[in-house]
Amino acid sequence: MTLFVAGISLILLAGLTVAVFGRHPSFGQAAFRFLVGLGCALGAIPALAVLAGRGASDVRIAGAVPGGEWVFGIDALSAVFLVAIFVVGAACALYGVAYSGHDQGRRPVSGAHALVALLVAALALVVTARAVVPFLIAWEVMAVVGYLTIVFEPERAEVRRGGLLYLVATHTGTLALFALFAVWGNGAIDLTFASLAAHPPVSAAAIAVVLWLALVGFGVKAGIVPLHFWLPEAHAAAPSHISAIMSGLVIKMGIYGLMRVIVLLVSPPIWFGWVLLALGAISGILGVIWALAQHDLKRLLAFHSVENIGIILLGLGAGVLGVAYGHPVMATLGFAGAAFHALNHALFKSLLFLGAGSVAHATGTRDIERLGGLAKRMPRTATTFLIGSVAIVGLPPLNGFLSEWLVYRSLFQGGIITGGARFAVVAAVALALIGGLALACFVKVMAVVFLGLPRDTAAAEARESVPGITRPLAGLAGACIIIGLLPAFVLPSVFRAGSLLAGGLPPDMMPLIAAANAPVTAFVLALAAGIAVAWLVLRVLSRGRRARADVDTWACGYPLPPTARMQYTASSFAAPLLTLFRPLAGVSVKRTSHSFTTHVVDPVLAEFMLPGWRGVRHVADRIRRMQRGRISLQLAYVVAAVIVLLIYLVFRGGAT
Amino acid sequence: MRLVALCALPALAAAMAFATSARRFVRWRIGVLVAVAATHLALVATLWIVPAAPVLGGWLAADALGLIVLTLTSVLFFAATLHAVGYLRRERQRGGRVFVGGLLGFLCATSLVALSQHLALLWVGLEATTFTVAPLIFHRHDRRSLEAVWKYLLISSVGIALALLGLFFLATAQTGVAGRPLVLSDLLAHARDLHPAWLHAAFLFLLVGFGTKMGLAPMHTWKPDTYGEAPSLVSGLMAGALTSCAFLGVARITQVTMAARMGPFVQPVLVGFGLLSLAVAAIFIIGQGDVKRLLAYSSVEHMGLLVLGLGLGGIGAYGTVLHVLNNGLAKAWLFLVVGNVVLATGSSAAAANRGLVRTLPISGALLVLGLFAVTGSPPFGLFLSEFTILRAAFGAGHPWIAVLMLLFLAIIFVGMAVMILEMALGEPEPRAGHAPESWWLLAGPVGLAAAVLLLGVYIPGPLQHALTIAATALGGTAP
Amino acid sequence: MHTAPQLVLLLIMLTNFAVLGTTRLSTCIRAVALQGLLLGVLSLLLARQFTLHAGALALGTVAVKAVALPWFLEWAIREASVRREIEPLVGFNASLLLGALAVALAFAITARLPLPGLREELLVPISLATVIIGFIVVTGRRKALTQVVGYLMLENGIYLFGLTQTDSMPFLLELGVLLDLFVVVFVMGIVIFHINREFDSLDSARLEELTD
Amino acid sequence: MSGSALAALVALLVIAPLLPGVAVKTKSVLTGRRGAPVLQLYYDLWKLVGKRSVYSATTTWIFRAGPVVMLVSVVAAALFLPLDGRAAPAAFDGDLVAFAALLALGRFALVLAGLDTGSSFEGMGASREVTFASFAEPVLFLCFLTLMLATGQLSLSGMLGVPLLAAWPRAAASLGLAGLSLFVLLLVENSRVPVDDPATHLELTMVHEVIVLDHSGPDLAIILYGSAVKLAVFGALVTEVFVPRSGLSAPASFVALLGGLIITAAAVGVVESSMARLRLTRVPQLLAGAGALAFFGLILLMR
Repeated sequence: MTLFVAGISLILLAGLTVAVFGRHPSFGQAAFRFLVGLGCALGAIPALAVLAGRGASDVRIAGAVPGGEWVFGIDALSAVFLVAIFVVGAACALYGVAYSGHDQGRRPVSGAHALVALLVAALALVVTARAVVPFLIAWEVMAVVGYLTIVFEPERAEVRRGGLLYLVATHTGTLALFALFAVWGNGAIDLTFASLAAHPPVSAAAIAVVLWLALVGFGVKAGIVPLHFWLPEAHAAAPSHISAIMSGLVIKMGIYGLMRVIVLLVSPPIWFGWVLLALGAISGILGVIWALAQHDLKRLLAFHSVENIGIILLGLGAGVLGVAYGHPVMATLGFAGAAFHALNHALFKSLLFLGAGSVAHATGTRDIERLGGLAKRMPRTATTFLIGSVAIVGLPPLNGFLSEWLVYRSLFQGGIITGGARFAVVAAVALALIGGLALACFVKVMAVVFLGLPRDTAAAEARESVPGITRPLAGLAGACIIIGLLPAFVLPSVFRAGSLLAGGLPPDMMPLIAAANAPVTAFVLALAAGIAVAWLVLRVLSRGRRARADVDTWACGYPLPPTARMQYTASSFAAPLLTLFRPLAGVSVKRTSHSFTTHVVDPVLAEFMLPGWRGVRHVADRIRRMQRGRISLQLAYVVAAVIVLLIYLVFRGGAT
Repeated sequence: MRLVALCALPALAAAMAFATSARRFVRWRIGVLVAVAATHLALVATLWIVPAAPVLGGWLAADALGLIVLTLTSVLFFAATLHAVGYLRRERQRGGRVFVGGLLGFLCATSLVALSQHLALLWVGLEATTFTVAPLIFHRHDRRSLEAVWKYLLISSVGIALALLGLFFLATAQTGVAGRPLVLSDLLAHARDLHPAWLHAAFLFLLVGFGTKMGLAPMHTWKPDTYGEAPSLVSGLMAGALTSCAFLGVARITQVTMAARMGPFVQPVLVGFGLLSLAVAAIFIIGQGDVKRLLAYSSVEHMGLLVLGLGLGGIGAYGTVLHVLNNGLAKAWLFLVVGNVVLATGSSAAAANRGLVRTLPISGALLVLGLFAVTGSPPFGLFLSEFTILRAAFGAGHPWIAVLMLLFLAIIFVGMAVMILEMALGEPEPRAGHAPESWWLLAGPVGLAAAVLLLGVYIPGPLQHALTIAATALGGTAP
Repeated sequence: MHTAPQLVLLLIMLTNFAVLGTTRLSTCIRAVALQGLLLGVLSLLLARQFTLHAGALALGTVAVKAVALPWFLEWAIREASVRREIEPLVGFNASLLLGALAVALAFAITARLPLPGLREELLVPISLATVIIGFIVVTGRRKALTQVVGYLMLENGIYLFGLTQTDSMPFLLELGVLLDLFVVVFVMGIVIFHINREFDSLDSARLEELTD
Repeated sequence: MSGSALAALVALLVIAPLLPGVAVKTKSVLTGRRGAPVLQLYYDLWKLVGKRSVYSATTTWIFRAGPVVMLVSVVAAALFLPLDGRAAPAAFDGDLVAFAALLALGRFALVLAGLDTGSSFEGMGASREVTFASFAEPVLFLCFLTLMLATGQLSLSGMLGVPLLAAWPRAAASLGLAGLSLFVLLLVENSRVPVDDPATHLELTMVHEVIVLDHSGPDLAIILYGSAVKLAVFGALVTEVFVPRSGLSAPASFVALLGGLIITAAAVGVVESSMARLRLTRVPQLLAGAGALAFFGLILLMR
């Protein structure tokens, strides 16, 4: 744990130095890069140790505030998230230094770097806090610093609006968490997680209240469908490295929270499993449909975060059902799949967001309808974005496939055992649909942004980003490939986290589960080798005849070569799919005699949240008209109060 | 002896300030103000180290609750005086003779309230605060501040009259009971055999009377006008110190009723007032146009929380006493920051102050942090007290109260966030000059902000001890 | 209605209704002055034995409530050239009806609040009635001056109630009188003067600029 | 990786191009024409390998890598099927996910390669291919789930291998429905008649053919061979469901599989000659129908 504390203090020190040396950024940023890198490395060591099986001691600080002592510790669950936090955190911090370099003139950039460092430290503390008060403090610091990093360019109205939506959503979520820990802490001696676990709510009603509060409180942060409305707005507003941290790490804290509640609650009820499964399927399917409808690159990726959270919830739901119905193998597989997908999603989602940032940085726009043909001009960004896309769609050689495979296995495990959990198998069909739609979406993004002809001058003159930006991209892509090709190293530690969540596994189960993992390692390596060999063979075969590469694309004999305008655009590509999901997709089509425009809106935000808030405003305005400022009216209120109390005195007062 | 000095010193200084002529002694008068504030703070500090014995035959004593309110008042007054130095230097109106005199009178009155063990003495102290603050509110001498002071006086006087009637009821409840009339210690000793019906009536009238001074809904209507029109420095003092002293009055009578085992009668009333105040604050904060009026309604909200915590009992009492401290510090911090903003841009309307983060960087940052503090975000102290009150609500078996409370807190957060963030981050008007933020104006808010942040993370030993005693006195327990 | 104190109490009740019913500002002020006088007389009647303190208290009350304050209010009317009639927010007969209701409520409350050893059982209900009627006048009238009169009646009601405690709480009544002195003379008087200079009328309805 | 399994796989890869020929021959015979020789595809492949590839200027390395990845993924998918009736060359818990993911990988590579050329025809084909695929994948999983619940096995080699014979008497109805859905999937995945007309020349109506419009020479050969293998793989799937061969010896069961493949190809030919191409918007309804059948089968097993 001392290494962890050293790591955190180094990261905070990095934030401090870059803020202090604001005036001469060259030294400040260099020190920042070094300290953040070192801090993240040091912090990751104890996490990796715990994942490898060696335990880590707790750090206890005497509680000077009501609520018992402050405890920090790392167990298998925290370790998985810590690894994600430090890897992605370091990548985004370094990316941020290079990315906001060009903003140097317009606004003080050093403050933003310091906030990023503070955000990473707060994330690490959220995951290791083992008592309610430090957990909530770290949670809110993360939320507030998150807001401050989002409004990096406050002069733009949409940035302020996105930031405000984010802040309001997280704060209401935090209030739900206050209620959660207040209800749960009722019976406990003090507010450490250990005593909460020792005194769980007993009656079914109390458990239901706790779980629903957890779902709302953590659901808002994770972006589960009805509560996801802030996510696309905040991501579109934030600079790319902040969106990467937000999507990669901050929304994972919602998932971590749900997992921590499951660990503390030891035996969650059956209905909770079905609710998680249902929410996962809804979030997944709606998330990917809305993503298909988007034109803004960052909004598209944000909706994909909602989809992947849906997949993680499917894993969680399967795990909870396993525990509730008493199938430890199903439980461990489900929780391991959820934790592994959270880690993987942190990696490839931040890779995609950083890639999107590099594209936005080079072309100055996020609207994919005006991009195209960037693969030739930005080869490194294109390749890493392709790796990220293959990973997020869950295609074999990379890490996305492995975590989805674990979730599938957990659902299949539920299927073949007789008993209530059999119906969980239907969720596997939902997961398949999500996979199919995700493939459609990312083919669209890859093709429209990187392939074909540039649709606008901005895309035509784009140049590859500075190494400071592409190096983190390469690092994250490398991480995805390594985890994808060498699962043997990662699966045991992920199963350790899964078994912790499943309430400890009987000893003989672990080798059985691990045994099934060995062949998959072989399969993935074989596939990669197969592709490489085939590529070489084809290269050798066609070496003899030099291929002609200067001809125009075949346009069925039409004399003129196809121009950029003839290419499929993002909305035309997704149109067939969206017409099938017409009511859900949130695409409003405006047809006039001479124009045809589609406008994409987030249905939950547009039809529920904003009208709801306008309704509250309307009621408040009507009541406020009472305070017209006339003195006799105001005195009448005082008199009314006295009269009411007198009546209360007459009825309730008397002899008691 | 120190207790008498605490009250006498400011009174003396106030008299001197009034005596000297308006024009010539300006710099000397500000010096006296700061000196008195400093010595007052030092004296209070010694009270913490070496507790003082009751004096004047038990009429003045520093018990746990009184000491906490006294410390809060003294700290706020010191911060306000630092701010006043900068303020008076900019607002060179009529030499500030009335201003400084009023402030010192205010300090004397609030010290008297905090230390008095005799309820009538407490009533006189509160009455004195009304009159010392009236000229301060009227500082700008324009039509709007005239209307504000007129309404403040009329409603406060009606409230104080009701409190006097309540005192009479309390005295009648004590007829034929041993102990000196209206002295707190005797009341508590013989609480069980006080006449129940009269004690009920006394509690109700004292609650409405002191509630009017606190600004509980529905007696809160003077608050937005007064805080809106008075100089921010004065609004800060009123929102922080005056409301806490008024709450002290409510706390004293609650102590008596709790000692007389009248919980079932008293608590529903307190909870009712608390929830009503939260509701009124929530309704009036949405779509608010003026930042000072916004903070006034936030003060109504926190007064509601104080009374709600008291009404819930159990650890709620501890939460309430802690919240008195936190709320006082946070309110003063925000009002002083808004004072800087108004000094720089000349108007407290939200539309006029945009892009504060760039025109007044430190004040802008403090304003945004203040928003998070006042709405109860964790690193700050207010989270702890509100969280304790929430636990009390669930503990007392009233989940619906907690749900209502959270609902109102959420609406209030949205209302405040929309306005303050729009002010802090909006597009600044081209004409907004970059007035340099003088260190005098910033010392107060920065110090208070540090205190609120400290209280969120660490409560010093003696303070924790005092909080526990106060909570048990109010019929609750420490968490 | 045989004992003198009860007669005085009834007269006080009459003055209450007079204030409620009158349309002229000057009769209003004279009624309150009369009420102050009656209070002084009552405090003498109720004192068990004539002590220096009781005499001084009665004299002080009469001096302040019956003479000084009404003179000051008259001066304010002349100074601020205020129009003489009262513009009520709540109609005159409505006020009288409310006054009657107030008396009923006062008697209901006194029934619930038995006071042991009280010599004059009419004292408590009448004082509560005066307080509530004072409220009605304060909230029911438009002109600032009439609100001050209403406030004075409120004070007289509280002073009346104070008489029940003369033996155990000698100095408490002085507090009440002191309050009157402060509230009316120092503060409302000056403010009324300013209002008239700024708004050239004492109509408090004009003071409505501060709204949300 | 027993010897017989490897031999069966190689044999499958060899006779794969035969199946499209059989389908075309059946269709032309039924419609009164002589039709192209059954070995036509072999000749085409031989011709194409000899030619030189022509790449458009707008394409990147993705265009060249597309066909290779598609072929490798389809062959890897074939690894998971128990062709010799005993056990599949590769098998692990939940390898049906790998099977589906491999098909998806092949589709991903092919579609991206098509879109790389930047022509509207490839865009049209890609958009349709991806739309149908996102509906086909859930139906594929429904069929696999039916098999899994019927046999209680977690890997394809278990589901389609020895235990399937024992499962038939118990779950005949469900397995029948699953087989039918798999046949519909075969038609969709390999873009045969009801979904797409392989013999058409009108790009606006094409789905699969138009994606590979710009490929030439060896690349086109690899793609044609890959889609032939894919047809063989789906044919094998359908036959292994309907014809459980655990009783027969290794060579005998492979001969049975060959017979089944031929019959399936003929069935495709029959369907092609008897139906016209569906409107593009009706294809998802066809898939939904197939999905409903499979789901009904699954429910039968789950009660």
